[in-house]
Order: sequence, then C-alpha cells, then structure tokens
Amino acid sequence: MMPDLGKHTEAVLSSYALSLLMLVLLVALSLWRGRKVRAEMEKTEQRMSRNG
Amino acid sequence: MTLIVTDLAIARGGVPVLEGLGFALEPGQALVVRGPNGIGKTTLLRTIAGLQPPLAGQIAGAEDRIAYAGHSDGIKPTLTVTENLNFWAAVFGARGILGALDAYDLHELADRHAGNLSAGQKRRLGLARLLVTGRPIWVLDEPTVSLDKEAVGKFADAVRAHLGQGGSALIATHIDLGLEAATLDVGPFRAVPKPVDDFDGDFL
Amino acid sequence: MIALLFRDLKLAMRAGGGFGLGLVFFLIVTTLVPFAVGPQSDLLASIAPGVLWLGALLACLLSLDRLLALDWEDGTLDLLATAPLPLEAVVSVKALAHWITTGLPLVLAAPVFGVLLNLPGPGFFWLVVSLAVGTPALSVVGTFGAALTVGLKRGGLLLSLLVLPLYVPTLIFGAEVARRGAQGMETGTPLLMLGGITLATIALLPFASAAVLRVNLR
Amino acid sequence: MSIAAKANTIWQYANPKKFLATSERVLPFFWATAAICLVVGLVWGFFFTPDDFRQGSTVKIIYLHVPSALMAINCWLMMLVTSLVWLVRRHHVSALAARAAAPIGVVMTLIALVTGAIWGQPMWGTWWAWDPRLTSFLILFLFYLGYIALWEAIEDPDTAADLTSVLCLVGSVFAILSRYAVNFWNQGLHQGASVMRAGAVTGTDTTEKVSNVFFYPLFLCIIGFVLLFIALVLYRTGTEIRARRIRALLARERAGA
Repeated sequence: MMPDLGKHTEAVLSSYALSLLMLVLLVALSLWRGRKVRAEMEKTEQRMSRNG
Repeated sequence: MTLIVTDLAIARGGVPVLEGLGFALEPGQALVVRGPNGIGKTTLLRTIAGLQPPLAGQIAGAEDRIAYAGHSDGIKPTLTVTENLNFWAAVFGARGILGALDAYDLHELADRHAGNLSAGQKRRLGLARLLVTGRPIWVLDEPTVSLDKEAVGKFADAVRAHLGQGGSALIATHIDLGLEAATLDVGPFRAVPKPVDDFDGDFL
Repeated sequence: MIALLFRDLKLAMRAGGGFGLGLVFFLIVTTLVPFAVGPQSDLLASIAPGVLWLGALLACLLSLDRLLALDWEDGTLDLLATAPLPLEAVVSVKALAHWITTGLPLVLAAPVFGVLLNLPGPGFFWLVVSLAVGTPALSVVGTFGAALTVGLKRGGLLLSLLVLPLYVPTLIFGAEVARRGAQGMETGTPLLMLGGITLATIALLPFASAAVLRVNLR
Repeated sequence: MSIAAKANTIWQYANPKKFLATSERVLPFFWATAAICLVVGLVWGFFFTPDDFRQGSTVKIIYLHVPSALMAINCWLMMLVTSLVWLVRRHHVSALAARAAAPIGVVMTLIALVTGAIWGQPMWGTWWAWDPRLTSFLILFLFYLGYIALWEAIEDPDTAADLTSVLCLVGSVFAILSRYAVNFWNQGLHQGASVMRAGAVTGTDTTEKVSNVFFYPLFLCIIGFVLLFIALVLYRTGTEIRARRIRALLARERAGA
C-alpha cells in the first residue's frame, strides 16, 4: 500500500505530517472558538433580553 | 456666523450616547453644557470641534472657526511660557501674545519653563492659548479644573471680553462662572437603546 | 508649518538625547560588530556597507516611538488637528524634524564609523550618498508606523514589527548602492530605485499617515 | 447606517444577520467539497503518482507546497479587497472578514515555508536559502504577523478596522516593492513557478502526458485548498461577527448601568 519514497522518505512524510497538522489545528481552533463565542453570545442575548 | 447643530447623534466606543441634540449658538452668546458624568459631554465637544465624526445630524458654521481646549493643554514642559504661546500664535497665524499674557496675568512667569509651573498656572497658560488663536468660537471642556477662585474670575473676564468682541463660547462645566449664559442640559438627549433581539450593521 | 518644525527641533535639543541618541546607538552597533564577527579587516570591509546601513536603520527605528507619542500624551495632537494646518502637513513636518534630528546626523557621522569598519576608499562617497537619499524614506515610513500605533500603551514593539517589513525595499537598495560603491561597481540602477522609493513615500505616505492619525484621534 | 437591501446585490450580505443566515446554509457544502477534494487530491498525489526522475519522491510535496503558497498570496489579496470595501462602504462584515482571514493566511504561509524548506534540503542541499521567493514569503509572513498584532492591540473595533485596512493597503504596495527589490538583490535558486504548466514544475516536461500525471491531482488539491479557505473564512467571519455582537451588547450594558 505504502509507496516507496526512496531516500526522501523522511522529507516527504514530514512535510505531509507538518502541513496536515497545521491545517487540522487551524480548523480545530476555528471550530472551538466559533462554538465558544456562539454560546457566549446566546447567553449574553438571553440575559440582556431578560433584564430589558 | 451662528453655530447651528441639528439632530446630532454621537457615539462613544461604538455605543450611541446622545441623540436628537440640537442648539444654535449666536455670536456674543455663551452656552453652558451640563449633565451627569459619563453622559457624553466630552464626546459632544470633540464632535463639534471636528475631532470625531457624528453618527447622524449636521454641524453648521464650525469649519475653521473653533478653538478647542480639552482636558490636557498641549503644553511642552521644556519650552518657556512665551515660547509655548508664540508657537500656537504662529500655527494659527494670529496676532501677538501680549494680550494673552495680560489676561491671565502670566507676565511674571513669561520666561519660566512650563514644566516648572503649578497645575493651576499650566491651566492658565492653556486658556491663554485660546486668546492667540483668534478663533471666534471657543469650545471648552472643564476649563476651570485646578484653577483657584481668582483665576476663575480672570477666566470669566476673558470669556466676557471674548463675547463682547462678537465671539461665542460653548463650555462644559459644573461651577457657576457668573456669566449670563444659557444652559444646555444634555440629560434628556440620552440615546434610547434599541431592542436587544435584533441587530444590523452596527451590531446593536 | 515652519513654527512647528522649529518647535520640534527646539524640543529635540532641549530634551537632550534627541540628536545624540541615534548616534550613540549607531556607535554601539558599529563597535560591537567587529567583536561579534572577528577583527579580520577584509571581512569587515566586505560587510561594512551592510552593517552601516543596518545600524542607521535601527537607530532610526529606536527613535520612532517618541515621534508622535509625546504630542499625543499632552494633547498637542488634538489641538493641532483643530488648527488651520492640515494634518498631512503636520505629519510631513514631523517626519522632516525626525529626519533632521536622526537621519541627518547619521549621514554626516557615517564616514567616521566607516573608518572603524575598514570601509574601502570609494565606499565613503557612496555610503553618504545612499544614506542621504535613503534615510528620508525611513523617517516618512516610520512616521506612518508611529501614527498607526500612537494610541497604544505599549506600542513600541508593535511599531517595530509593523515598520520592519516596510523598511525592506529601502534597506535592500540602500545597502546595494553602498556595497556596489565600495567595490567600485556601477551604482546607477539601485540608486535610482532608492531615490524613487524615497520620492514616492514622501509624496504619498503622509496622506496615509494623516488618515490613520485622524482615526486615532477620534 | 442604511443597509443596501436591494435584492440580488452582494451588498445585502453586508448585514451581519443576513450574512450569518446565508453562511450557515452554504457552509456544510463548502466543508464537504473541500474535504472531498483535499482527500482525493492528496491521496491521488501521494499514492498514485510516479516519482520524478530528477527530484525523486520529493515531487509529492508539490501537492501541499504549491496550493498553500497560492492561498497565502490570494488570502492577502482577499484581505486587500475587503479592507477597501470597508474603507469605502463601511460594511462591518467586510472588515471582520479580513480579520478572520489573516490567521488562515499565516498558516498557509507557514505551510508554504515549511514544505519549501523540507523540499529545499534534498534539492538544494540547504534548509534555507535567501532566495527571492522564500524571502518574499518570509516578508509576507511578517506582514501577516504585524496585521494580526495591530488588530489585537487596539481596543475599539472600528478604529482597529480602519487602521488595519490602511496598513493592508500600504503593506500591499510595499509587498510588491519588496518582491521587486528582493528579485534585484538575489537572482535565486527557485524555479520559475507557473503552476498551470506542471511540466515546468517537475522539470521533466518531455510530453504532455507526463505533466498531466502530476497536474490533475495538483489541480484537485488547489481546488480543495480554495474551498477550505472559503469555508474557513465564512465560518471565522461568523465567529468574529458574534464576538463583535457580544462586545457591543456588553458595552451597552455598561453604558446603561
């Protein structure tokens, strides 16, 4: 299954690993912050509409 | 020329504080702005001075005719009193500074470095600056802070003289200056918040 | 405008260090470099143009955060904004005053520091020329950075981060002129580019600086 | 502020609420297609393309390097456009979109730099060379950092939007200048990159057929990066809008109290 990468195995694998890691981190952080902010906004809106 | 403000709305830090505010300030008149702390008096004066744009409404007759004095006086501590005044006179392309020194009794201090002045003396210097601008409309934010009774009297005299020459003044202050001035209470113009459940381009 | 220029110069003289600070920093850089890279004179000669340019640039950067911050703190900028001077003129004059107090002394002192770094003979002329043509751009760009960060409490580091990439073209062409001059090569193209950048920044950037300053004042 | 609410104009999305509603509807589509394109493109490129005869298996790095480099530049372009829209038309969503895009640009620039360095090591025998293209990306990286730092440093969001927009404008001009200056300064090792002629990238270029082998998966990866970028920008802009709304609500609460 794994293609033979010859003498450059480390270079190719590490660049894939690092790049994908960075992409996944970016997406995960975006989603995490998005969820948090959304929940916080709903909480604030509710509190303020209750208090007038 | 009259300063006319119509239907003015202003915001501080993105939150509307005053709205629907309007008045006219004729030459020779003074108008004292009153209102509780934090209602937006400083913001109002800065808006009229052209330092920040209004949310809505018009300000007519203000362009290049306003001398503004805020909380800080723009005094350089390493320059002498004379040098400070001369600088502003040159910037405004105005007449000499002797009248300004007279009005606030600054002759004795003329060669002192502004850094060695007391707070009240600095304030007098800051107010003297208004006289060298040659501008007809004074917009003053708490001008009497750190002035003693005598200096407040001098200030009132200077404003009276200014009004007598056809100038006008818009003053935010809490003390009674003994001027024959109309009062503008900004309290009733406090901005009414919009309902919470809807929001548009301004997020409110 | 002239009044503003004279006031700024007077302030720089009185405050002490206005003129001196940049020069002292320049001196520190040129003295430390040989300790760091070794005393071989041919090595020093080959890196001298670059080091001198870098020293000038850093000395410029060092004095930027005082450029507008002092006038901001004591309310002078508010008052200047309501004065008959257009803000574009104010920032241009400020940049000019900064150049006279920082850039000009560096240009004049550069040959002395060139001796310290064993700069080859023909390099002196081109070093002075390139600094004279290039440092005004440093002041104007720096004024833009100072206007961006003027309202911030700790704007110093941010100012450097914002201004550094903007200094790259000037540094490249300026150091290139000095380097080619030192090696006795033709300097026309980079010198033209350097002059072009300087003229363009002087002509255009004050508008951006004034716009940014207006935003910061409101 | 009056909202240009004419139907069928792009400006209706300047209304934050409208933007949130619409982006919520289209986001699943973008996430899904981005994932499909990226997975298919990368798997195809990694497992089912031959090695280049000169560069060996390192040619596979191209499927990450070129798309991320493209997006690093396109992201800045997008920020430039949205900054201009904010300065001219004062639509808050536009400024917030620029803010939301900047960290994506940073990551793209980083990926391009890191993969470039890893690729450069076996090819040029060095991790880092002051090659014009690499240097330009380093400068771009600095621009991104400065831009984000300025956003973070300023309290008032409208002031921050104005200042960062002007910085983006001025920065763009200087970025182009730097590109030219850096080219002049060092002619460089990096091959001329015209992605649309993939043969040139691999250096083989013997027949159209060979280059196509690399080109199709590369094209798919580029599409995937573009879609991922769009999805991220839409999502993150929504987050910024909500954060802004919280801020406004809290500010109003303080003012009212």
